Amino acid sequence: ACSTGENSPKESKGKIKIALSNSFIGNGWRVEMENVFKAACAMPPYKDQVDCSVFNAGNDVATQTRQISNLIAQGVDGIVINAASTSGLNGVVQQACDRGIVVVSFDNTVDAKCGLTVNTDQVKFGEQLAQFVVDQLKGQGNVVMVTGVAGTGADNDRNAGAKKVFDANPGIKVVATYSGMWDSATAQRQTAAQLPSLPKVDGVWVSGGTDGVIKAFIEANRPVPVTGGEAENGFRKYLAGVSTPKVNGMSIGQPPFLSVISLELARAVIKGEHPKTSVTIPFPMVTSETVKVGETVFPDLPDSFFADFTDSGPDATVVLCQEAATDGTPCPGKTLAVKLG
Amino acid sequence: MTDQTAVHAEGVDRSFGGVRALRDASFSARPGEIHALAGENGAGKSTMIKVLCGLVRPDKGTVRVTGRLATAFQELSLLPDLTVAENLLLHDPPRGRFGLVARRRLVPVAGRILSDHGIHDLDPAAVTRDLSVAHRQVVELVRVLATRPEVLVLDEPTAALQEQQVAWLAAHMRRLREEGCCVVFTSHRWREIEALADRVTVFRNGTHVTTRSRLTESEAVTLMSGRTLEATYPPLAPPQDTVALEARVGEVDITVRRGEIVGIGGLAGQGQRELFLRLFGIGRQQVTVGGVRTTIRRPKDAIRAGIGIAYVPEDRKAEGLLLPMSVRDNLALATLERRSVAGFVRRAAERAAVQGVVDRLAVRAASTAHPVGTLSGGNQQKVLMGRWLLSGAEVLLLFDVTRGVDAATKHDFYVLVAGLAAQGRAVLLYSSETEEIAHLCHRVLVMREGRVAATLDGPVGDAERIVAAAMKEHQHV
Amino acid sequence: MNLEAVLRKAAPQRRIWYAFAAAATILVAGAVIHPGFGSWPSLRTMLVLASFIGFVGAGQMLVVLVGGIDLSMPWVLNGAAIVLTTSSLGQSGRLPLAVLLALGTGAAVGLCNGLGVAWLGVPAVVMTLGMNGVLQGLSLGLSKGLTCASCASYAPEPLRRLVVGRVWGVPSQLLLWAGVALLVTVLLTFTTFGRRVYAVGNNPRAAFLAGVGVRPVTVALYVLSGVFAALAGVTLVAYGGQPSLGLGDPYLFESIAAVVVGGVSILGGRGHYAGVVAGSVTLVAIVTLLQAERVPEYGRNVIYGLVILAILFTYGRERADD
Amino acid sequence: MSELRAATLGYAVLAATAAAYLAVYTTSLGHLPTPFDYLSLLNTSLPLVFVAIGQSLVVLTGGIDLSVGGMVGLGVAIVAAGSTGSAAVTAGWMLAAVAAGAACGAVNGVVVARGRIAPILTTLATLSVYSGLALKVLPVPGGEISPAVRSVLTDPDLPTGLIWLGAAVAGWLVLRRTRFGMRVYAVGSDEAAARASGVPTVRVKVGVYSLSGLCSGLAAVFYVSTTTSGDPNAGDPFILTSIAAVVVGGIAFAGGRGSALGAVAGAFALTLVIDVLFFAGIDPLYQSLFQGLFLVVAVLLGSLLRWRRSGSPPRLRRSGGLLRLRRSGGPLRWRRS
Ligand SMILES: Nc1ncnc2c1ncn2[C@@H]1O[C@H](COP(=O)(O)OP(=O)(O)OP(=O)(O)O)[C@@H](O)[C@H]1O
Ligand SMILES: Nc1ncnc2c1ncn2[C@@H]1O[C@H](COP(=O)(O)OP(=O)(O)OP(=O)(O)O)[C@@H](O)[C@H]1O
Ligand SMILES: [Mg+2]
Ligand SMILES: [Mg+2]
Repeated sequence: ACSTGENSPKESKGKIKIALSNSFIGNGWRVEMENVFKAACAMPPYKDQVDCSVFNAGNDVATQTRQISNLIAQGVDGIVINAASTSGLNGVVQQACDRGIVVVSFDNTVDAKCGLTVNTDQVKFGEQLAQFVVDQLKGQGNVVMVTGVAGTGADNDRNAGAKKVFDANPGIKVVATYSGMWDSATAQRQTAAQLPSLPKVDGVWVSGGTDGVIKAFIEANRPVPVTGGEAENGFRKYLAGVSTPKVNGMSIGQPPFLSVISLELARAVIKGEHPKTSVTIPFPMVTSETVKVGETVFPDLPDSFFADFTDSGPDATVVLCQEAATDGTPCPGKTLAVKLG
Repeated sequence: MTDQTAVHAEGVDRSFGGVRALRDASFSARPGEIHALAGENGAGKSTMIKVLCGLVRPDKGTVRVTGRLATAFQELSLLPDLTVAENLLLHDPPRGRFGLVARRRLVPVAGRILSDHGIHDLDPAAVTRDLSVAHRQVVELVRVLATRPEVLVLDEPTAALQEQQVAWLAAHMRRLREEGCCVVFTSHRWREIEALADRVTVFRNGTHVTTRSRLTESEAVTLMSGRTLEATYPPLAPPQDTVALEARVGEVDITVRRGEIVGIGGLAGQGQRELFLRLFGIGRQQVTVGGVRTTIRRPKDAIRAGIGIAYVPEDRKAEGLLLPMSVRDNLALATLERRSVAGFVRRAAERAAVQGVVDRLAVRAASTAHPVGTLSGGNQQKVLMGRWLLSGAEVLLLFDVTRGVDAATKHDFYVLVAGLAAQGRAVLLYSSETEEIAHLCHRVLVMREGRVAATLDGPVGDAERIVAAAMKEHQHV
Repeated sequence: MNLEAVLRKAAPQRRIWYAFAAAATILVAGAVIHPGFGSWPSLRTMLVLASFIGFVGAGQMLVVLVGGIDLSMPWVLNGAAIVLTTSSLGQSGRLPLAVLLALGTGAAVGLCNGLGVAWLGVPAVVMTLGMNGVLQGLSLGLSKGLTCASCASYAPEPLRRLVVGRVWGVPSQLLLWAGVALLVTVLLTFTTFGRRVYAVGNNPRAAFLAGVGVRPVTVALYVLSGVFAALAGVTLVAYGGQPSLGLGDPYLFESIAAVVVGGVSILGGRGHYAGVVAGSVTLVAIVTLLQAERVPEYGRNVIYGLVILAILFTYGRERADD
Repeated sequence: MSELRAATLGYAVLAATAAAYLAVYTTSLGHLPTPFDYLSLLNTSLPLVFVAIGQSLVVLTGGIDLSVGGMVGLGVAIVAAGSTGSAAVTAGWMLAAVAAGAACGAVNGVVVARGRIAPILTTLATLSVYSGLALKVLPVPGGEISPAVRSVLTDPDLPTGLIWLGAAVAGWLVLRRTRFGMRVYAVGSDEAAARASGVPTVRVKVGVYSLSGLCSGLAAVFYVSTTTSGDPNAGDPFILTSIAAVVVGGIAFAGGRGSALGAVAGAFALTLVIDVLFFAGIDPLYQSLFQGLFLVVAVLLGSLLRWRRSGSPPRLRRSGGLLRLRRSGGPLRWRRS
């Protein structure tokens, strides 16, 4: 299960060993996150400093626990984790820390105190999208909330953030709240089912599966409202007008390159170049105005693809190329520079 | 006499859906007697017994049992996946430390129980599923005997037993009688009833006919069937010379000519069923059907082989009919593609064909669309026969087809079978009622332990000869 | 088994009516509770969503009729969806080929399932569960987790029109569903094959002794099950435009639920597709209503389960010794 | 049928996977597994072991329990939501979780036995109900248990887990040696015959499902103990893995044949497979493919074993069944599976 082939001890002279333990590969985001990780590992400086490996667990805590235990057995120096359960891995992560292994978790992070985390502020995610919708509607209108997978931390935080903003604006009326399971197909089906019995909808707030929600509006021959949503390429195609109709909205993503930043943090901490502190990064965010074809939206990539695989702009945390995200191949002749904020 | 009865049932009614198994039936037996319950198949014996031991709740009537009661049912109630020992000791297994079941002692204890009851040729560690029917029956009997009952009820205990096992059972029944227990049993073998029973109760169509201490067989038969058997058998036409079926199954050579009815005699469980199933393609088998030599691997092959083979099983509910499906579906099942175009059933043709058979066999059904399960036993059996009449099979394997069929329908059957033979069909017939074989067959092969023990030219006429042949060098009861 | 049971079994038609009654009850209740729920647009969309369950339900029912079960649906569905887009590359010209490939994939998996169950005697639960894993592995691996170049392509336009388009105001997807319903019903009620299916389902032993090829029939049913799962995948990808990983996940339990809510006996031998149609609608209606009423996730699960239990109690009971 | 014989398949598969594990482990790391490996293997397997034991009891009666997922989830939620730093409180809530599991199981049992609703349907419905309750009790992952409890149940550095594994196995062996244990097999072997020979089938079934629930409760306890906190969705993976463990353990879906010890072995085998794939360096994307194959192959292996025992290939055994089972008609067992 190791993309860069080797995880045998003799090979890695002087190289530090860092493994990515990903809870499951069940959606496009995870695939991209892994690809950029692999790409980064194949690019300097990591190419000659780090010896990477990648593992997936079937979204099942037991499996991921086994893998992390095995990584401990392998004597890796650092473990980068996207967890199957924010709480489920505390036990084994503690064991890793006890053995002096640097553990960095991101996206779906691990609670264990001893571990470092790299993440975006999920509550803020909810707030920003909600605030955008509110501003566009001038504080007046009917809003629909499409939530994610219940029983997960991220879903809770995002919803909490959004609720705070919407409640603060008396003019905004949340006319429906239902779960899209962070899956475009499901989001589309649920939205389609709900729309007919809904009044005029002026804005939608989507925790995931945004393109599905928009498709549902189009099918129902309803005007697509102001949309605050995730960073699905499909959604951004609408923002950019690549897909019709052009949609007015804001797209914030949980960036896949969190894995790369975690890699960098792990490396830096092991090398002693960075204090043992967690990192929170700003979201790469685009609106219908700022979205750029070829940079933050990709017509020739799947809708389910997450278009925020790279940060953009002058003070970008990290800049990656398309093939890194799609094939996990290194960006030609480029040394990777990661800002740990 | 009812002052001191061990079991007493009065005015019991019980019906299963349409079938009235018992109507105002009464029965009583005393301590210290062996009491036979006689009656045709379907007379209601088993139902009465189930009522007596409370397994079946009567719709109406009273039941009283005094003393510890143990019953061996007709359908074996052994558990196939458990060992003999586990079956014997299911209810009070040997206890070891902390009152836990001492599994290691199961086998020895069971072994002792078996030998206490005079059984030595049976491995208590064997898985019941793998035992012969006779041995399973023995285990079942030992299980009830071991409970030291005051009232012992046995439903057709000997049906599957070999002669020396029958003797063994008889001894135990007598011992219990001496000990003052009440022993009730049912049987279709008059010899046993005569030899064992102090009193006989006769049932017919679910009602009590009589209870007597003296009763000759012919009287009994008259009472059971409501008429004398002899008269009910039709005359047989002479068979033709052309051979219809020829096969060697294990150690048995079978040759049946057109128009010939060959009876397979012998006690139950002597390999007759295996013989029939092999001829019908369960397992690989070489057969010559209507001069065509073929290997049949599955029933489909047998049905298609040469002039066609048909098998009517005794257990129609498990192996013959699709109870919830309509009479029509059941009749048509084996010959669907004959009345179909491009896989579509030609309903009109089917209805016509089915109606033809229904009329010919006088199947009594409200409509051919009714589930066959709602028909009476006799009519269910007719439907099963009808299926093969539709298939036009020329070789008929009839395995105990008159089980649970009332006397009148039985008679229709005899006529039908004789008629089919007269039209040149070849019939291989097994029946648990030796009388049928004695009167209905041109030739009788008597089987014992999977081999042909004797061949009698028929119609044999008197069943005693067959029985005698069936148990040569076995001592009589 | 005794005659009461026989009689109870004898009236599958009655169970169909129960199933429709259940669906009607939910719909009416919804229309009363939630304004707009009963409107034609709302019903129309619910029917379209039900049709997807209807397709997997058709496959599931066929195997359940012979006492089997197909747990490989989720990834057969998903795999077929991926095959469709990747092989069609969004070009109408390649559509026929692509559809054939997708359905063929389903058929192939069904064949494996059938052979494993009927000939190797592997319990259906295990065989289909295993195949589900196999297919998941292949789908993920071969499509590089859906990041492959061709994975970007959409379902060809004609197909999408077929699913989301309208004919005289009726979504053509519904016409497709009607077609499937007709097909399955005809297959089961008017053909010799159908007769054999019910025979095997009611009593394989007796069917076998009446010359029915128990095993061929079983295999054929699993193949059909695979094809219908694939069909669901094809239409779903047309509906959403592109496949996503986990597209099929919701459809395992829903297919089983639809079958039993539709009055099909899980022990086999009894049931008609009409019931499954009603069952699919019932399920969609329940979920839609609960979502519309903003019942929190936990409440949705609890109520969903209880409703199904209630339905089972009214007409899903088996004889204890069946 | 002796325990050893009943569990042959499970042991065989476990032995095979263990061998494979040692092979790939040593080749990739150059040394044999360390105590740490065995210990973490043991601790991570414990929850599945318990669920598998419960599941095998149900399957032995010819049923199936899909609701284990919900019951484990609910148990985990209860413990995690209730626990505070104090060991006593945690222990208390753990007992509550086990009790809740047993109660849920009892409900399943009553619905199946009294309500005469097929087990797979009953538990499919209750699965949804119990999972919902879990979400209600613990809306988001979290909670924390006192380290004291952890060091008693699944100490990461001491093999305390062995004690509980031993207890579980002992528990089964005891159960097997009670009259109830024998009756479980009786009911699974032929329910009608069992009833006729005086086995209280309803009570046996209710008992079996309750025990399954109880085991799920225990599994929840050990889950929380190994992970030190809770997740309402924790139960979901156990539905299919427990069935897989039972199957790999060589328990017949028809019921009446097999041993929970086989399922225990199966549970460990399934956990080991993960490690094998890990050290064999299988591309993560293809993992489920191998797990699927593993399941099917293991079962085929099982039918081969039974074939060698019964002396005839499965196909003939089928038709052989026609010859064998004289009066016992009724629906064929394999229709259930
Ligand atoms: N469980 C049942 N369901 C339906 N019909 C039944 C059932 N049990 C008995 N019957 C019917 O009731 C009638 C009497 O059956 P019963 O078994 O008591 O007869 P019997 O005298 O025992 O026959 P045999 O001598 O063959 O054992 C028969 O017509 C039988 O078909
Ligand atoms: N050779 C065969 N080819 C095709 N189908 C068969 C064959 N033999 C049996 N069958 C079908 O499979 C069914 C199962 O066979 P069998 O009677 O052995 O059931 P069983 O005894 O419950 O099986 P088991 O021996 O596993 O318990 C048979 O009733 C018959 O319908
Ligand atoms: Mg009887
Ligand atoms: Mg069997």
